[in-house]
Amino acid sequence: MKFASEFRDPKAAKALLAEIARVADKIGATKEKPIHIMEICGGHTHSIFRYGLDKLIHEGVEFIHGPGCPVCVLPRARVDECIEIAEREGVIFTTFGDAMRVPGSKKSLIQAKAEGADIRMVYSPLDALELARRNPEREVVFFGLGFETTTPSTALAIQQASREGLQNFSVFCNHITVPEPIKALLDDPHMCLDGFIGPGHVSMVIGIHPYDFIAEDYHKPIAVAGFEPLDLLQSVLMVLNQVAEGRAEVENQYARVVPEHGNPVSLAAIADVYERRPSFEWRGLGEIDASGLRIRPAYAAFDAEEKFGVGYAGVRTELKDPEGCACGAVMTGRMKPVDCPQFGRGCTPEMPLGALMVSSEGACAAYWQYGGARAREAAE
Amino acid sequence: MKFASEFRDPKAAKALLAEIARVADKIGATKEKPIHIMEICGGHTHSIFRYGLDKLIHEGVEFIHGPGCPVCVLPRARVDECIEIAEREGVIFTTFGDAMRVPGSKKSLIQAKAEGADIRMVYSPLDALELARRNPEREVVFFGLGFETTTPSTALAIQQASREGLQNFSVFCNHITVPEPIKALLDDPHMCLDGFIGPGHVSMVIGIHPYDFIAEDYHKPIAVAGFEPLDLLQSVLMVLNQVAEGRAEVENQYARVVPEHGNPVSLAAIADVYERRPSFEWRGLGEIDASGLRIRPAYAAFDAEEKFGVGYAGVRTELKDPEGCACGAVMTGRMKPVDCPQFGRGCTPEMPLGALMVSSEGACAAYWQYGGARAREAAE
Amino acid sequence: MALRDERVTLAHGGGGKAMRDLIEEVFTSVFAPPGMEDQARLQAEALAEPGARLAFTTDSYVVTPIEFPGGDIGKIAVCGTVNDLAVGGAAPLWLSAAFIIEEGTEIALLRRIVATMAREAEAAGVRIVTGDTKVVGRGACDGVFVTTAGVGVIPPGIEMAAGLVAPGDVAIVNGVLGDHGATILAARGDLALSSAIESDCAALGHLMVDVLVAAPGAKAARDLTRGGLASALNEIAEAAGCGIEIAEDALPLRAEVVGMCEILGLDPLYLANEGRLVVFVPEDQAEAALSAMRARPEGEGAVIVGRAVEGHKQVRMTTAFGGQRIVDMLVGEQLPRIC
Amino acid sequence: MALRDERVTLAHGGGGKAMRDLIEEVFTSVFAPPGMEDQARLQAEALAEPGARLAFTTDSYVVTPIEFPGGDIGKIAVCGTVNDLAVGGAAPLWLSAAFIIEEGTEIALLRRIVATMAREAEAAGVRIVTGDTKVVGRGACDGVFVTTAGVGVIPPGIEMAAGLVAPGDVAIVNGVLGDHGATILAARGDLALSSAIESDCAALGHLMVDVLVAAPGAKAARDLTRGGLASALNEIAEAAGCGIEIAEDALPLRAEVVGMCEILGLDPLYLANEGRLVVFVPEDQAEAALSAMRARPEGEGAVIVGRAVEGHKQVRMTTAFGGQRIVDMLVGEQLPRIC
Amino acid sequence: MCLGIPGQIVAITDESRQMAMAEVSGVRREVSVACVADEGPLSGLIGQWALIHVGFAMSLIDEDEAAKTLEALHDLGEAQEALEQMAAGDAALAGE
Amino acid sequence: MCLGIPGQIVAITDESRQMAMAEVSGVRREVSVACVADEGPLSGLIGQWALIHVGFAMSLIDEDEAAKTLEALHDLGEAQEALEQMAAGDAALAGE
Ligand code: SF4
Ligand code: SF4
Ligand SMILES: [Mg+2]
Ligand SMILES: [Mg+2]
Ligand SMILES: [Mg+2]
Ligand SMILES: [Mg+2]
Ligand SMILES: [Mg+2]
Ligand SMILES: [Mg+2]
Ligand SMILES: [Mg+2]
Ligand SMILES: [Mg+2]
Ligand SMILES: [Mg+2]
Ligand SMILES: [Mg+2]
Repeated sequence: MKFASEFRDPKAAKALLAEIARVADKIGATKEKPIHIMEICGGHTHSIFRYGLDKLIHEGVEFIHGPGCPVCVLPRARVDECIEIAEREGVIFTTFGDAMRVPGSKKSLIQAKAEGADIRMVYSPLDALELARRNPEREVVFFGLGFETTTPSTALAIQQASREGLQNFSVFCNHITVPEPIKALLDDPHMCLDGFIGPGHVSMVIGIHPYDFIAEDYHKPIAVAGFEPLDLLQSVLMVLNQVAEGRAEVENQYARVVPEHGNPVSLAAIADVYERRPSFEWRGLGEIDASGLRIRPAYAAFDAEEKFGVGYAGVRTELKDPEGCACGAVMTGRMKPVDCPQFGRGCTPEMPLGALMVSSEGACAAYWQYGGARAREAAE
Repeated sequence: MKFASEFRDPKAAKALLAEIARVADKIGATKEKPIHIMEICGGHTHSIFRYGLDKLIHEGVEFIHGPGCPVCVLPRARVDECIEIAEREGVIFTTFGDAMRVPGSKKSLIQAKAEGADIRMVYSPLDALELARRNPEREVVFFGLGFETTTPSTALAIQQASREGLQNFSVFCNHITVPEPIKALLDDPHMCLDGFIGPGHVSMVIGIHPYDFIAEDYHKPIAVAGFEPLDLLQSVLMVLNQVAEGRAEVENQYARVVPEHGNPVSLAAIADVYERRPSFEWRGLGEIDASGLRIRPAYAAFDAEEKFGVGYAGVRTELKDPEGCACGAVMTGRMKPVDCPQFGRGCTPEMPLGALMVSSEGACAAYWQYGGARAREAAE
Repeated sequence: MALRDERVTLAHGGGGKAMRDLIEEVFTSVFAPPGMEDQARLQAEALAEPGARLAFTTDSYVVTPIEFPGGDIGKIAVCGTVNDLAVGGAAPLWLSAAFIIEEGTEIALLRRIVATMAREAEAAGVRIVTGDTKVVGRGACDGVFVTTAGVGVIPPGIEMAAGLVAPGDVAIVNGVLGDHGATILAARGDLALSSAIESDCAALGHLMVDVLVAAPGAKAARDLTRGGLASALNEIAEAAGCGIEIAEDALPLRAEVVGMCEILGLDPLYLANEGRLVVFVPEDQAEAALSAMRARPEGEGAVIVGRAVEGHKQVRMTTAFGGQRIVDMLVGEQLPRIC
Repeated sequence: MALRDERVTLAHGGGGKAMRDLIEEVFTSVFAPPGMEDQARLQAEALAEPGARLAFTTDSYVVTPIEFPGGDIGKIAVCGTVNDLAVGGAAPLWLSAAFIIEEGTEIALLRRIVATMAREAEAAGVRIVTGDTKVVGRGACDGVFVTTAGVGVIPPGIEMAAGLVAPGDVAIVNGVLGDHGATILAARGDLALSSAIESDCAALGHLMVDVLVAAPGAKAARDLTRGGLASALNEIAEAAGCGIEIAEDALPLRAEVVGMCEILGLDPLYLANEGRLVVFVPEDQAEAALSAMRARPEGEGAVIVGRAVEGHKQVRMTTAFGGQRIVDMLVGEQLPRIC
Repeated sequence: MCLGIPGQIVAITDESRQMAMAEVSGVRREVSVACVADEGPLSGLIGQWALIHVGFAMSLIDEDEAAKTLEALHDLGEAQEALEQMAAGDAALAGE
Repeated sequence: MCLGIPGQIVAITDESRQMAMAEVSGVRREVSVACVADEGPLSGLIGQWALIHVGFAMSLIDEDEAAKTLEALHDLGEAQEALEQMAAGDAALAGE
């Protein structure tokens, strides 16, 4: 695969790993006192495990898995609201596969589907739009979920629906943004991060300047990275070099895809369709100011919150995170999944307690799938 | 079964058969020159074969199977219209099982169902009404089919729907009447009938006087009969006795069920809901004046012809009876099923050409099912 | 991992842990001896006997409703296939059971079905040795379909075939006819009929063994499933090339079944049974066969209904009334009629 | 009576003449030798051999779409069950085939499915000896479901079991992985993906015979259906109580399959196959097994993918990149994901 | 045509809609009694037999008329039997 | 998060809706090119590589930047290899 396999070359990896080791040693990072680098994006978490980078890398470098999985940070109340909409008479509820198994307070979408709700997985909001065209007598709701990478696609779908005058298409908007939770993390007094791997695909939309505050205000290095293993290793090296050299900058490892100022069409579509909510609730992190988007009144006809009177447009019920769930601590890097008291006991992929165990992007699921679970079993 | 099994007593049958033989001999009926008695009603045809009465009875008595099967006399065009309605978006088409296999010009209802039309068999128009109540978003059409016995039930269903203000219930009315085709038969110059067995269940609704013209104008005897074998044999005896005594009267063998003047509630419901069509087409018999009913304008909201613009309310296509089909001749008693050139060749119950082969009431189907087919094979 | 879901979801069909849990907890652990394997490896002495033949049969079961008075789909899935083996003269040994399950099906329902199957298999002396589960999306099947296949052994010397029936042979059925068909008609609910009739569903393997001991000259047997007695007799008459005459008087029919048939315009001769068979035996073994049947609960109501005859090749019935009519094969299913 | 209907109606399931015509014309007359009977009576010398065991297995096939590039439901219904027998070391002999058919199904489609089955059975050297058809109402099933059961014979001395796999044994697969799963994903249409991938569906009975001749010490084999290679290896590791290590480099994967997985966020290790198996053989017989496989078209792409190891009890994969990861069982089906 | 069957009214199920439960040989079905309802309360129908057609009680069965018909048939049967016995006696006497 | 994959635009399928066919390793899917469309006709996109996410081409891939990154990685690899060879040589010389 062009622009992918080239970035998996083991020879270059060896060199990168050696160089990382050299710099890590230089800055005195050890297993006992590692340097903590947070990969913000769940896709990076996935790549790290998929290629075994955590095992290959110098033991003084520790990856902290950030909150960058939109499914993992989805509060149970929002899943309940999805199900409430999906179970309405006449609704076809469409969603990316990722959200299917996330537990709400009573059931997941896959269980609601089994009980009779018409819930369909789609690959693209465009497919939901097409379903709406083909089923004029049904209301097709798309579950808009994701960070800035995905936000333009639902915005464009809404614009298209508006142009076509579709009456039966709406989006249940749960889009969220990356910079705000990072800021929240950095403001956390328990924070122990030394640098960041920046989310490559979010950045191709928003560019690299939204991270300036990380370097400027918090003096932490960040490298925006691609998703192939060499991309990740190179970014780690960039961060380490910044640390070694006492710099704190926003660097762009992924320049082949990420333009400095992002994608203007996408940004315009987002600005046209969405506005910021005053605050938005994140699972494990609580309410974060200005971290969520809602559909502007001009597009209210396509806003499922308005159409169905649910979500922030409806009566919101407070739902505590489940007892004993350490998702918040894991997501903020204060705890490793295997150290959660529920990991592998009350919380497994078959019966996830927290969201991090559900999505394959979730740090706990990744630990489990890639062996953390058995490591724990073996240890006991 | 009370009021049924008592009328199947073989001992009494023996006596009746002996008496019939005595009277038949007296009036000189022989195998070569039999006396022709038409049982008007398909239900009687069914009983005759079910109990083997045609084999048991004196060979000078020949049963002629009349046009009293509403399915058999249904023109192909009407089946096509049923299918046209049934295939409309949103329609639930309900029918008695009898009509399912009757061939239209292209397909039958059972085939239309296989192709996707929502066609359901019901036992009663009340069940169709209940379906309409339970499926307010669908249009439930009931195929109103049958003679005077069945007509009151659809009339009462329409009155009930009207009382309830149901918006999604309508009847595709194909109700027909018994006296008019009898008159048509009697007017046929080829007619060779010596007497009639009158339809017992039609008569419980209309009483026995509508047959007065048979006796008074055409001087033919008639006995209104029940459906048990003793009922039939007794009626034959009554007809033979009339012949022997030179009488032509309307007698009532089935007095336990048939009131002289019929059922007033039923008659009132019919009069309220229906009016006579100027004429109606019968398969094999052509158009017969005043032989069909339509829904009165006052109940137009429940008239599927009006709602869908089909049938006599729409563009009617002329459809000839299929080539080589002798249904008309069989139904008027001019031909025996086995003498139809198509019987068992182009026309079998698997692939019926004519309607008489479809319904188990149909004379040809009855001949086939009760052995006529094999008799023919054996003969060849 | 205990199954905590109340309903089957698509995850239970995905080939992963959810599926394994479902299969182990709901299916294999219940069938005794445990271990419905993906592939069973089996040995039976009877099969190794010279001249013994293996009998192999299958049926899919799609009954609606899945549970009905007197049984459920699991019961007919075991009994039906056992009976297909038994009427061929085979001793039933092993069954396979493949389940197609609609998303959303209650797991408690599956447990009940499996419990029935385990119980019926044990009673019938067969083992359910291999199986499969598939989960399909909502609307892609009607609750649960079960397909069983059966393997049995036909001992040397046993030869049952419709073609062997000859004039003079006596036709015996093991009990009242049409109870299953009438039960299902009522249980579906769309005709809004109710009655106390229960399905006749029963495994007839032991009964057939007893019949073959009592009447070693038995020619052929047929279970009276779809199409009922009328269809089975027509098949036999055709294969045997002779006529069959039955007497309406002799037909064992429950009053309720007759009543339901009268209401709907159906003929009980064509109603389906799931625990009834007809067996043709030489006249001089008829009494022995009858006694053997009547000695078992599933043959309590056994009676002679007719015999094979010369002179024609039809199935004919002498009516209670003294007339005679031909009992032909139907084209399709009997439909309720009003006229 | 020639079948004139273009589509299956409920009459074809009613137990009467319409059903008989459908069965005779569309099914039994096509399976060679003709005569798919309600109950088959069979004899095989191999079964009578002392020490021989009978193998018995079943699967229901519910694939959507019913016809797809490289095959149809009939092909996988024959191949899948043949393969389940073959991987147990059995020589497949006989199949049963039970069809659940939705009202409205085109009869031409049934004919094509049956033709495929007859062809595949002949090629695989098995006979379809018994069968069943059921017709269900529109919406009560999804077109056509086929359930096959298979009977085979395990010759004396052959013992294949996952529990026998021991450290040092080599794992061989017979060709590229995931083609079937990727084909079905694309063929369903709802993801709007297109590619030239075709299902790998193939019967592997002959191949297994050759492997067992070339590598008589073969320990265990598994066909790689639902859950793919990853699930099969996990099952084997669990049964064997040892670890399995595979190399990502060694995995035979078509570029298109990798591409589709990248688009949808899937792992090809979990994709279903219908003509692929993994066999574990002692190291010194690995080359012989490989050559035997490669000599057959369905084993052309055979390669060693890994081996059983001591020291852990997991399935681990050395990534092309030099790292290592654990390949666990999934919970349910893999779902396409965007993040 | 017009399959009809005698059933007994065993209960009133919905007075306002004139619905009742009819029983035929132990099989029950709800039917309309609109056509056979008199002025009085519907409960007067309980125990009566009616001819049932497509879910409607169409006509109450006149038990006297039924008895009359049966009696006539019975008499005919007896007469016939006597006749036959006489014929048989004659034949026996005649040594046939 | 945000699974994205490089695909090549191989055809324009709907100019007005800005839809094109993208290909990833022989697998095709229709995608929106709204985000990567310039002023000119869409046909200018044919042959170009883009990052595909949920059915949208989100960003054109800058082939020069890709080459630059690869070159740097390659150089690092070469250097490392040279280093290792030297180390191996040293070790051999040292008789380890
Ligand atoms: S193991 Fe479960 S509860 Fe604990 S942090 Fe992970 S997802 Fe949350
Ligand atoms: S055999 Fe067929 S064509 Fe001839 S009269 Fe009868 S129904 Fe009509
Ligand atoms: Mg069978
Ligand atoms: Mg069977
Ligand atoms: Mg059978
Ligand atoms: Mg299986
Ligand atoms: Mg259903
Ligand atoms: Mg299997
Ligand atoms: Mg298998
Ligand atoms: Mg299998
Ligand atoms: Mg069968
Ligand atoms: Mg369907």
